[in-house]
Amino acid sequence: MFNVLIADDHAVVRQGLSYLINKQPNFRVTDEEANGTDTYLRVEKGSIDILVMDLSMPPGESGLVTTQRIHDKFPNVRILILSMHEEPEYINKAIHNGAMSYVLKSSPDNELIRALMSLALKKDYIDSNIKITK
Amino acid sequence: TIQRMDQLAQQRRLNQYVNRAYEEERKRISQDLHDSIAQGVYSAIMGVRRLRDADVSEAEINQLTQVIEQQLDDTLSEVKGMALDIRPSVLDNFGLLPALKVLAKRLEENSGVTITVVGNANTDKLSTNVQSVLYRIGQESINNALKHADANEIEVLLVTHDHYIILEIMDDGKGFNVPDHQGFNGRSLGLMNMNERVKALNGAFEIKSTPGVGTTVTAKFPFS
Amino acid sequence: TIQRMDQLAQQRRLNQYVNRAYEEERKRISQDLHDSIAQGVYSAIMGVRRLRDADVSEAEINQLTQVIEQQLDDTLSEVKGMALDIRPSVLDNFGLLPALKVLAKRLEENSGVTITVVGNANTDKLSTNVQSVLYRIGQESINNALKHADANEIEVLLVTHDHYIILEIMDDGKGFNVPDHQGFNGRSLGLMNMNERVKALNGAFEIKSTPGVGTTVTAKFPFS
Ligand SMILES: Nc1ncnc2c1ncn2[C@@H]1O[C@H](COP(=O)(O)OP(=O)(O)OP(=O)(O)O)[C@@H](O)[C@H]1O
Ligand SMILES: Nc1ncnc2c1ncn2[C@@H]1O[C@H](COP(=O)(O)OP(=O)(O)OP(=O)(O)O)[C@@H](O)[C@H]1O
Ligand SMILES: [K+]
Ligand SMILES: [Mg+2]
Ligand SMILES: [Mg+2]
Ligand SMILES: [Mg+2]
Repeated sequence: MFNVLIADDHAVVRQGLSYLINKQPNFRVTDEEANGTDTYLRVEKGSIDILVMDLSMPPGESGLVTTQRIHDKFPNVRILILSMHEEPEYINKAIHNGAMSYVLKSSPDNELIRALMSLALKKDYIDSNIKITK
Repeated sequence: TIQRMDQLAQQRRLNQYVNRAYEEERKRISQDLHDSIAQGVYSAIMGVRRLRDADVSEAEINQLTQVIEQQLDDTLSEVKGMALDIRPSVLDNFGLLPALKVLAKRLEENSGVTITVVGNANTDKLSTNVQSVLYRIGQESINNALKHADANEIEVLLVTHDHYIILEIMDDGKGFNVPDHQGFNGRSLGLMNMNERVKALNGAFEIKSTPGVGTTVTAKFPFS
Repeated sequence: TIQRMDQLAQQRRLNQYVNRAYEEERKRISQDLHDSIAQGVYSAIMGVRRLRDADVSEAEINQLTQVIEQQLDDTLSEVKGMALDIRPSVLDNFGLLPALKVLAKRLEENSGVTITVVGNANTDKLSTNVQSVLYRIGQESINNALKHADANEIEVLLVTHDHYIILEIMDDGKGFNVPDHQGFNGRSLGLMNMNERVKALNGAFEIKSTPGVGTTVTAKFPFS
């Protein structure tokens, strides 16, 4: 069983994600957070295998920063960025900062599910709807 | 000539500040769209996808649709609120007086300060430009009173006379020393930009303020 | 002195037009929110309400949820597109060059005209103001080329030198007689406002155009 932490500033988004992820065999949502600082603190407490995180959680730090902080300190936590941003800059930066996967919120659910499966196997996954241009 | 040079420099700085303030407004609008409206729509999409799950019972569908509807209602209010803040459609469709009333009601609800709008004004004869400027003066002045005056009451008056229309915004707050703030201090541009916009359309603009008594902002336009 | 008076009058008129253009932009944004985004959300709400009807069959639910999801997907794209048009978040988070690339890609897709962005520029040292102005110059110039030039190709160049940064937008279109359009003609203000915004920040702005050959717009800023 993989323990999943969800980080998104919108409660309804967190609920929806929890439902979807809990429905998958082998994945269990153990906690939800709404900003970067709390997400870091929760990861620090331990037991998280996979972090599913939004990039914009105002008013706090950008998810890009949180990604880097968590990856530097806890490299075993597999980070999946789930974002509305499809510009290559966000994707490249997220990966550069240590995310293993990047999925668009505008994609169908099966992209998130494929990403989770890949992460379970410690494999990278980039949303298939992202056109890699550079 | 020296005064002219000052004026030219001042106009240039004003232009710069208007452009800068507008970039900030754009940034705020763009962020609200991306981080709030889009997220609201996204969570509704997730909810709707869940409805299609084979193993959702009828009772669950009922409950879930209620949650989705609530989510969409919230997003709808937010979209409408944004549109209103940016530029109320009432202004373009029904004119200045109704637009000021909508604005006052909204700001009253948010602030708790009593804001009354009184007027007999028929603004049909006013150009869109003049109406826009008067609306922004109302908006800026009410916001100034809420922000700086610590007022109990704000009164907005829009009255048509034979040859001109007059807008007055009065508060009973702490007042301020107008000459100190009339020049362009390089930070705030609310009052200064109002003054310029009124003059550019052949209107007159005045602020009277008495410390301890309150502030009255007046804008007057001739009917052309 | 006469020249100064002209300049002052011209500057005042420009300020007036800038304010007016912003009101028009606000009106457009507000209308889009109201007429398009809000309507999209509203029709999704209607759809969700119908789902709660007792006598909707499972097959109908399935079909209806698909319609609602499509509706919401469209609204989501529209919200994202609006945010991008108003001010791309890439500009604030990653700087000018990536923002110009995103812009070019988007306009290329919509117009079919090839738009290339080339640059080595590190814009970290530029102020937000300068980046905003350069972005708007890029946007205005590309749009001008698309609107007026009938060009086959547009090239955007952003290059850093030791002491300054230079942005160039070149098209191979039909060109125009620059002096005819450089003054403020009272209608369009794209070029004129660009010129003012650049000068206000100590930059230099230039347009060169040869009928039949094309147009190059150049903006240059010293590193402070
Ligand atoms: N109704 C008022 N009561 C008391 N003080 C006021 C009032 N209106 C304006 N002031 C004073 O005049 C100053 C200048 O007002 P102005 O609207 O130009 O700028 P601002 O409100 O400070 O900033 P901005 O409008 O740019 O957000 C204010 O900072 C405040 O000190
Ligand atoms: N790249 C270009 N190729 C050919 N003509 C151009 C080009 N750029 C500008 N022009 C000419 O210069 C005029 C002024 O341009 P400007 O951007 O100031 O105004 P506009 O594009 O007509 O209106 P606005 O930008 O306010 O929507 C245009 O109307 C057009 O005739
Ligand atoms: K599970
Ligand atoms: Mg978010
Ligand atoms: Mg103010
Ligand atoms: Mg133009």
